[in-house]
Amino acid sequence: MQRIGVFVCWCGSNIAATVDVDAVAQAVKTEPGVAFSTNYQYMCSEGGQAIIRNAIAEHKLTGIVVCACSPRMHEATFRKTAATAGLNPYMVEIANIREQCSWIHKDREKATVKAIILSRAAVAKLNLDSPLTAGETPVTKRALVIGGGIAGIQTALDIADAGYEVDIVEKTPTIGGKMAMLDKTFPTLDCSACILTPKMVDAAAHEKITLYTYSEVEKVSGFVGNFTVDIRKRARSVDADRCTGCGDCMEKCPSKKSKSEFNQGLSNRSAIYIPFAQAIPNVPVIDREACIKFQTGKCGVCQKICSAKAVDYEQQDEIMTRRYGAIVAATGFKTINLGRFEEFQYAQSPDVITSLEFERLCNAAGPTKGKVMRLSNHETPKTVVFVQCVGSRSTVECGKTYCSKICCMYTAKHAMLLKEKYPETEVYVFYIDVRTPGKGFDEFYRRAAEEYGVRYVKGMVGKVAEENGRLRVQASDLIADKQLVIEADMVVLAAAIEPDPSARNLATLLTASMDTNDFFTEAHPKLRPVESPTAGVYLSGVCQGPKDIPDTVSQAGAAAAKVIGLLAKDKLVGNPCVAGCNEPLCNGCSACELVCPYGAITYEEKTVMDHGVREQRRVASVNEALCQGCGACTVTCPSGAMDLKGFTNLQIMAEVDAICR
Amino acid sequence: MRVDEKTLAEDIVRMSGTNVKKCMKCGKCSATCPSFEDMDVHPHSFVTMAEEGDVAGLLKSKSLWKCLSCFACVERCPRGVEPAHLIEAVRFFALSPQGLNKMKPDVVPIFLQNLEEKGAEVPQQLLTSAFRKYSK
Amino acid sequence: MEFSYFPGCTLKTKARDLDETARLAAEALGVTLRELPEWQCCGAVYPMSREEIAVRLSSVRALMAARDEGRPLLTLCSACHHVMKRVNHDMQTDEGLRTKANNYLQPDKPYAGETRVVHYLEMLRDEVGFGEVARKVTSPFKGVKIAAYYGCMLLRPSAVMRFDNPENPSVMEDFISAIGAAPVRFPYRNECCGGYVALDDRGAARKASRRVTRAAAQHGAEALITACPLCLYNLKENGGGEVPVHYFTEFLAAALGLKTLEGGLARAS
Amino acid sequence: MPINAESGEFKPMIVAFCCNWCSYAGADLAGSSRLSYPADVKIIRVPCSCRVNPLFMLRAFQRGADGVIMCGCHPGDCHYTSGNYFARRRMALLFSMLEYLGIEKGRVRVEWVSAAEGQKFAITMNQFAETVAALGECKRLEDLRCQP
Repeated sequence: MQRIGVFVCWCGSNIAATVDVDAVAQAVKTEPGVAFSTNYQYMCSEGGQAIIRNAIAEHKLTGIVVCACSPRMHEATFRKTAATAGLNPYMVEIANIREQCSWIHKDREKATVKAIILSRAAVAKLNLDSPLTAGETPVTKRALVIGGGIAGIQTALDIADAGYEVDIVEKTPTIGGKMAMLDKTFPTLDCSACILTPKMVDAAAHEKITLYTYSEVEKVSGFVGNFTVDIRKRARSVDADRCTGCGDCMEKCPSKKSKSEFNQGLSNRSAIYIPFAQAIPNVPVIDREACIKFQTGKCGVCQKICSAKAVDYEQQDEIMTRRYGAIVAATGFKTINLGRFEEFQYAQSPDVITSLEFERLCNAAGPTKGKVMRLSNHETPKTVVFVQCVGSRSTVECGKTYCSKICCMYTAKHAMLLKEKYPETEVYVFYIDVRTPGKGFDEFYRRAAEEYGVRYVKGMVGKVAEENGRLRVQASDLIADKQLVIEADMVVLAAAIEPDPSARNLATLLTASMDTNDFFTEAHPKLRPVESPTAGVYLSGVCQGPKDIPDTVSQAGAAAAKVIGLLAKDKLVGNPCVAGCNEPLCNGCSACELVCPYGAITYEEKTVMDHGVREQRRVASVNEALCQGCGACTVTCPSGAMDLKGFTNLQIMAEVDAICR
Repeated sequence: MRVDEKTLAEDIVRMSGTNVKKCMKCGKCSATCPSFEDMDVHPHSFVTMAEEGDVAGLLKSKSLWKCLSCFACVERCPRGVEPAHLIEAVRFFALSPQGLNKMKPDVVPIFLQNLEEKGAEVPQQLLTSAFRKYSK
Repeated sequence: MEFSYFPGCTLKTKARDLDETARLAAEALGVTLRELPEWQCCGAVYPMSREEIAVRLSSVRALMAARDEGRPLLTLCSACHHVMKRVNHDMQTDEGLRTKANNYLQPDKPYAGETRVVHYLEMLRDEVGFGEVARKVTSPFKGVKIAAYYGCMLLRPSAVMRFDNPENPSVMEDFISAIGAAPVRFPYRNECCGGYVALDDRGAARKASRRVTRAAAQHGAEALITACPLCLYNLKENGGGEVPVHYFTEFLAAALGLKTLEGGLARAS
Repeated sequence: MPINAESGEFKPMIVAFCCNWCSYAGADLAGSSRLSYPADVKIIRVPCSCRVNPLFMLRAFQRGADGVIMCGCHPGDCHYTSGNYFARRRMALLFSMLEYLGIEKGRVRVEWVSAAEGQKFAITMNQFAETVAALGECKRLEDLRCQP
């Protein structure tokens, strides 16, 4: 039997003016378990807390009910008070007689009756309370960042600068991601490589950062603070320690017909290759699909000419197991497949290109050395049409319902760069809406229209047709209510962006949730935007939703701050109000495992005593470090084995009973 | 013409099975329409007018008879609005009252005569579709 | 391989070539076409407004007859194919229409879109296979540049027709390759020829069809093939004679050595 | 349930389950904004609407409640991402069963109230109390096992 103390607060006149506090204190005296009750002007004040502490000692109380303001206000205060008096802090219940009683009622009699009922419910609940202790788990002080684009690099640098070890796992042979492919960046038009490559070098040189390129995450187990991850380091076929990066092998490689991924397929590369000159690490990799040695067994030129003896055809994939305290997903994006948007003739005409391809054409280090040319005849285009929203904001099967966010701005940039290089070019931009919410963004777009003479037309392009070697672009001008026909030399499509396909598998490995578009979901869309609902998993960059570079870098830093906050702790103190399984009742059905949004429930084979019989059974087990205490499992459980500490079935029923008495 | 334009507009939209509210005014329907130049009311305006209940404007528009039912607007609309279906529904209402037929039965032989004098092999399909559309 | 066959009205009159060559070729390819014992015109135009029920009924009858014969329903004319596939889709998905149609027809067994509607080209691609077609070709059209004109009705709306990629189709080009010729891809192969208004608005029909024939000629086509009698009529009549127009089945029958191509090919050589 | 002896006025007994993150906070906001609603409404705090077991509602009706309402975060805003979706489905089933048992639809309700919607909370409670009052006393579900 509990010995309960009830403390009714006046809150000055806030409560006492409407509720007869003395009557409340008197009324609850007769409730089961109540050993003491009193009232006081301000329970939260030092004086009030002293009354509580003294009463706990004097009356040997096992729990306290404070009838006062909302628990959202002072529950934590009174828990501390109880703890200082030697009580378990979870042996405290609050009856909210201010916000939910005195403040909303005028009739003193009615309010007093209601306050008594609310207090009685709190007492009923407390009678079933048991001391709770929050679990503690140690933290592995090392972070894993998955994805080596600007998002991953920035997150890793920020974590490393705070003094923690970070590993970056990147699936391609180099870090740098999409930003490395860009020419200039909006709205300042500074060169992308000039601002990115120093960061890549920093990341590679940082003593706290380890890079695993050409590698993928294969298995994840554990939970916040204690993840164990298997990383597959794919065989490069080149010994990175020996390679000097001289590039002789690439030059001599006879297989030179593979499409360069880095140049969006606009140029060819050899089978042994470094994606681009500033790649990090500056170590080639052999594309075994394209390599003559691997396909036919005859060749071996690269091995013969390598003076460092670095080429190793026998190299095998390597699986490494590492432990981490936190994991950051930074898997980035790709542009959508345009196979179903052939009204723009993308697959049929070489002069119809995507914006990312245009980016490579513009880039001085690109396949045309920065010369913008028609790929059909290598001439400089005289008329260029940019089409916005290709696949974005579309509810049909092949499109994406969301706005890709970056296209309006990069198109303004492309139009300007083009006008800068070739002032005589006629440039059209067909748009549905021009969206420029960002610092200096609208000014940037207006500059394209006003100073560079880019022709912005509100309307969509309906059909592109190749005619007499040029592109006949049929489009709407909605403001003039006209159908325009433009003889263009080049059409640039702002293809929608979508999450990198590798994200789907990663989400499964991490038990992190995704939305219908395969973007990672955040723990809270407003208040916890860089955390995944899975504790210890954080989100950086476009894998969470479309973002430009400034947004990505901010979010990368925010994710790093969250990781640092976690790694700075020696121990994680959990929420003690977590689910628990009453093993003899569990029938092993897995229903709870399926509803748990945090992957906190697993099943284990255990020896269970059931009515004196010892049995081997499959029963649910809750990982208290992962459980957030929502209670979804408790209601789903058909046998009533799952219950939630602090909000048990019996406690809530007792409250119902006390209210409906 | 019916008095209650609002009800009629709703009937037209319902019959067409389209959701005009999904239109985001991108104009791709008008951009893709092969008959744009011959139309007075263009496909995107058709959608807006139906949304606003401008039935009179729809019923008397020339565009009604210029639409080739090629479904290019239906196929390419990024929002699945189906302007061609809307036009067809308006046609239905334009034809249903007696005496408003686009084409009178007695003009058809003249059309045919004109064509056949030149030795044209007019397929049945053309006649059927013409009658199906232009007379009720 | 057996199919119930719905020729449609035009194939019995003005488009006899299409019907005849298609039947000859099918037989040579081991495909049996069983013409439905009784069929009515499909209506030629799909009734887009949802409440028109009567004009859907003749199509439902044909579809139902094929179901009762236990065979897929094969069509050839683009218009028939379009109407059949869409009405069938309505019967599968629109409960209101399904109920009304069944109430009206009072069949022994209500119809709910069970029949599979197959176009002759789909049959060549999916059932016979173009590899098999190529093997059976005896007089290939070596080096002949042929452009395919798809038109509107086979492809759109793609969500219902599921015929081919609506913007970049390939079934007819694959057919052209199978008979040994060189396919010419041109951008207007899936744009409208204006056939629909050819009777009363010749100006519009001419404009639309010229755009098609001119583009085909510009891309070097020596012949244009189609599956649709209305497109054929219109492209011939209003296309300005830029390029000869044939049914694809005429080429098929000729390549299989069954019937020479009417008019032959006016080749420059 | 009790009928006021003096006025003869019927005072319904109403139990409200509120999730800690949105609706309970919304109720607090209604309080701090001094927006009144009938004292007949008594709130039970739960971590999430998905913690509300249909049995709790049945228990309330067994013990003489005249109306039971459950409030949670708006769809998509759940603190635990998906709890309110579970709750919504469960309640849909429960409510149809209650109707089957003869408990009027108006006696149960689900409402999404965010932490910012103090006003909505008050309006909802006023409306609900009015509806329940109009339906009168609820026939009591009895647990026969508890009969002597």
